[in-house]
Amino acid sequence: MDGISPDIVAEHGLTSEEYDKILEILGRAPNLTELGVFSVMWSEHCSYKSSKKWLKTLPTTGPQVICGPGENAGIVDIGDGLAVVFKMESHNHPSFIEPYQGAATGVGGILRDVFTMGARPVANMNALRFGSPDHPKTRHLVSGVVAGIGGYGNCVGVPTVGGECNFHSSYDGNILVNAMTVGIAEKDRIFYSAATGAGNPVVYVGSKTGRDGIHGATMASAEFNEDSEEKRPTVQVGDPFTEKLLIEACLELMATDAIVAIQDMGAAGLTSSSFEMASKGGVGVELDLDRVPAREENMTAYEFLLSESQERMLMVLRPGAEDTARAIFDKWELDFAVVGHLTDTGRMVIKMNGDVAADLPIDPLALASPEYDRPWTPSPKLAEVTSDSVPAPDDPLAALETLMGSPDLCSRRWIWEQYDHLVMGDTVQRPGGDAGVIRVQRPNGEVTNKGLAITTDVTPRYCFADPEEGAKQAVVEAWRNLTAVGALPLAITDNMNFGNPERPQIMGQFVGAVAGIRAACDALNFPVVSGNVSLYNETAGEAILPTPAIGAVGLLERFDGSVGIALPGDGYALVLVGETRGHLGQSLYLREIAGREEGAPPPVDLAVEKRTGDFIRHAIADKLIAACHDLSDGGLLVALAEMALAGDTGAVLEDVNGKIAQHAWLFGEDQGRYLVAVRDAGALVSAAQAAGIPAQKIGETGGKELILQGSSLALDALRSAHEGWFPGYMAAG
Amino acid sequence: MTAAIIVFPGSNRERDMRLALEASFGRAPVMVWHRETALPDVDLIVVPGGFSYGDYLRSGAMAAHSPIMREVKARAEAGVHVLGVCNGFQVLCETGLLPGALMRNASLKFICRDVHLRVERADTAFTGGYQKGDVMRVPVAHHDGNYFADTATLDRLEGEGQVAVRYCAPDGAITDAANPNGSQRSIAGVYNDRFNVLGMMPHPEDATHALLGGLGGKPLFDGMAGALKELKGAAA
Amino acid sequence: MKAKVHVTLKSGVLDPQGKAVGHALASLGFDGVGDVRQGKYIEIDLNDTDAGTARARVEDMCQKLLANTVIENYHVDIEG
Amino acid sequence: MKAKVHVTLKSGVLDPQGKAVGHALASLGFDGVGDVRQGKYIEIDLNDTDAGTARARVEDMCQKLLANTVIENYHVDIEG
Ligand SMILES: Nc1ncnc2c1ncn2[C@@H]1O[C@H](COP(=O)(O)OP(=O)(O)O)[C@@H](O)[C@H]1O
Ligand SMILES: [Mg+2]
Repeated sequence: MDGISPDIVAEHGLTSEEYDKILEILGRAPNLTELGVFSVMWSEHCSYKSSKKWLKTLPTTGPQVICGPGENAGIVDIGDGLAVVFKMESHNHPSFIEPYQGAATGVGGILRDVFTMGARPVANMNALRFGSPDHPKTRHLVSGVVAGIGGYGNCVGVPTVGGECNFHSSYDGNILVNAMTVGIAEKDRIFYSAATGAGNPVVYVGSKTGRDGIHGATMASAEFNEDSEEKRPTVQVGDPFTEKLLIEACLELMATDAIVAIQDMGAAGLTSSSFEMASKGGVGVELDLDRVPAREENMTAYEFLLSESQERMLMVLRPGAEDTARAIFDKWELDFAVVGHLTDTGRMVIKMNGDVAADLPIDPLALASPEYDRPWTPSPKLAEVTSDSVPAPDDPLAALETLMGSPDLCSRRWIWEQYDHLVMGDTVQRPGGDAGVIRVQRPNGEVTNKGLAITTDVTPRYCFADPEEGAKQAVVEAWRNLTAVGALPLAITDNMNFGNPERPQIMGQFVGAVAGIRAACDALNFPVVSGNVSLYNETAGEAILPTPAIGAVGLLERFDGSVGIALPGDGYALVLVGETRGHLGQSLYLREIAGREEGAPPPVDLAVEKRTGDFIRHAIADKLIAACHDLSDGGLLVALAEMALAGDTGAVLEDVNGKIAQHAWLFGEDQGRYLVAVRDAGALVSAAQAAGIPAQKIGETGGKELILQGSSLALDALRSAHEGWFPGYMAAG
Repeated sequence: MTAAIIVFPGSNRERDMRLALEASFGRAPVMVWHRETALPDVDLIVVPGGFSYGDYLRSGAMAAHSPIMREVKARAEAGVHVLGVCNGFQVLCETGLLPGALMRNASLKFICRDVHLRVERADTAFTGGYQKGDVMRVPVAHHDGNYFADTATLDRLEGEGQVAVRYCAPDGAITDAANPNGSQRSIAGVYNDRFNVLGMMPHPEDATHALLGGLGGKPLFDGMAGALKELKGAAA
Repeated sequence: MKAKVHVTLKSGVLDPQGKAVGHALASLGFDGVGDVRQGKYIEIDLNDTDAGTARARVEDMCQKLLANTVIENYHVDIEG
Repeated sequence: MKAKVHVTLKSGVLDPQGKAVGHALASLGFDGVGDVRQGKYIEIDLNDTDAGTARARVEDMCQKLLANTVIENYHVDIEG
């Protein structure tokens, strides 16, 4: 037996208490291979040891939910025998080290989570956070991450239909790359990971195994420090063409009855996939590593088990189905190997060169992983910022121009034009609106009339100021974005990006954010069906802003029923739906124009959100609304400007702010609001009033300028500010 | 009329193409797997967009040597109409059916957006749905669409009227700003010297539905359907 | 044996990648940088035993696949 | 002077490009082809006059831009 010193234990990211538990489970000391297996299985990334306690409190059920968290991705019923399968996942640390490959393999990983379940991936999204634009590394990271996401998604042929991107100095040393995939499956052909049937063959397919990313899973759970440059593991390189083959081959095999269970090899590769499959099915596994296709020579058992080589899957087949399966993988020119079989021992026995390299009980490893109730302190509430304490601009339209050309509000065209957002031919609404909208195709390619709306949202500065209110806001903004295109919001996936959970303030942010998500999901019948946690996003003790990114999916019974943000032309009335109070705390106006990052974020009234959104959705269905945009960052005037640019149509704003200070009226970020363009303002306003929802006409569309009390701003000038920042910034490097 | 679409393992716009062809031709095209060595009797062969074999070496390089492309080449030489879009254009150039090469975009970035194309001639079997000088709005989605040929070849292509479509401004003006990839002389698509083979970078198939990218590419498919039917009638 | 293949753009063919590299070097503050050209470098392990045959085979590979002779030149070295 | 730079993937790093080329050569009927690795080859014209300085500058360029040292090695030759 190898001598396992305390240093080796520590290098594997295990505490001495955790090591004692290993000794207790095994009744002996582990060998190095076994220790490696424990270390990845019990890493924060795989075991959710700090977050489990809190994640359990999220609402995960509803009549629409077919499968909630716990599987590779969440599944929601969309009628007509179809289901939507989706999840979001982070690849933060790898993307900081090698932005192109880190982001690319992030996309590859989340695609596999979705097609593993029998779904054809039909859309990708990405939620990105970078450091300050002034930080010397930012440009390089933006350029690599965007190219990597595009390089992978474009090649596999899945459209990237939206996402988000923010800059803030808290991400200088820890960028966030969260990728989401949405797929469509036939409801009666969904595949799960629970392995059953002692004797059934265990099959490995896809790329060969190399020494890629060994210890990636433990790295993802470790805080960066000065010498992480030295500890760099072998970086995983993505091979999107192989992934494309894997998608097609798996879907082809899934049309037969050969598969009992299937699981992609994600973080911690062969180890975590086989443990999870066995544990879920209550079986044992025997694997022979000599049969695993290897890319490199002399790989050890430790390396085989911990490798994170990409584009690999593990399957349990029905006995006798090997030949059917092999023929399909041969057709797609992918490696295929029977590497073991299921047993009834409840143990994982790993053989290599005729010896037993590891012999571990499955359930204690998979289920008895540590669960911590980490100490936490509630985040202090911040004072409200009153509008009279915030200076009004000399010229609101000039302030608008500044805002529209600021890093967080400018156009993301530079990003999304590098993504193929049209492949598959089903894109109804391209990036640039509130949500991406695609027409639903069946997994066999057949066209339907349904549409799916997809969005990702979170406003980290709100979450930092008040994690609970901020997380609530993230959920309602996602819900609003789906509503604004006319879709019925179905469910969410959450990607919780936080700092070091061993610090009580950070843990307090996490606990607060979970509470906010819970409250919002409950109130909106908007359950969490999948998610991912990324902790330890800190460098030298500086944590990122708490960033619970929400990915959400909504359904349009008819894809032709969606509306966009573009003003449709001259002669429409602009109606503001929802109540405006002029909340300037944590607003972009406060930060970008007044130079202050302060105060409480805008409060969320969940009942009002629900009532207002339901009203908007019905009005869209009733064809009362020609264009719609929810109000978020930058408030009313920014929303109007975005609608005007999208439709190349100007507008005249009326002076109707009443008692609210003009700058608070124009730039306040009160929640629960939508700006709509309608033919008949009277009809919409009275319908709103009947539903108890504030609504007022605030202007009219027309011309090529925005006009506000006699002063005006040409759309061309606004457009160059809005479109100019990103390409200008990237070219300046 | 029947069309065939060649499917490589990394093709990813074959479905988009199938839907567009089906809508204009009134029947579904035959999908032909890259390992096939024979083609059914068809009036049109389409090589669709995607990343044929991953395209890591050079776009279309490996596909040009696939068994099925030998057959496509023979058919083209026998006068069958062949359309290559995006990766299909790259494959046709690599195969030698079309002159020139497609290099990395001048920006070095993948680019996906709508462009405008000026139809340089409307008297071919591909462009009968347009008038000469018409401007169509269709998307591009490529990394290697920067058309290159040496000056002599370019002069010859222009002289023989083999330039099919050029990137232009919405009003038809040929400007550098309207060229998304730096292609020589704003070329977006070319014919072979017999005008039965057309290769183009933009995706007309993704602009054949009013709500899914608009109708800018629809006349191309309708025009092909009409012209090929006529040819078939004349031959019969 | 090992073949080392260089595939470079013909002179007269614009090289967007080389140009971008040159530009980036200048903006990083490297002065006195003239023309930059970027090509491919491919190493191939071969089980040939005769250098002459190996070279002929690799040149054939270049013609057929590794280079696009419309725009590229190639150069083969055989070692070992 | 002229610098010739080879940028190659570190050993152990997956090389999808090389893998694909190897596969394509096999399917074109070239037998006995083993491992294929693909890298970049960059030529840079420099107005340096001293080979030592030129080399130092180009190595700096490799570190900063030409190679991704997380996954790639580089090799610099100075000529002329
Ligand atoms: N990283 C990205 N990838 C693709 N699209 C993006 C990205 N970032 C932003 N977008 C798109 O830009 C538009 C504006 O984004 P955002 O301001 O976050 O929208 P909203 O305020 O409606 O949530 C959206 O259509 C979004 O999908
Ligand atoms: Mg929105």
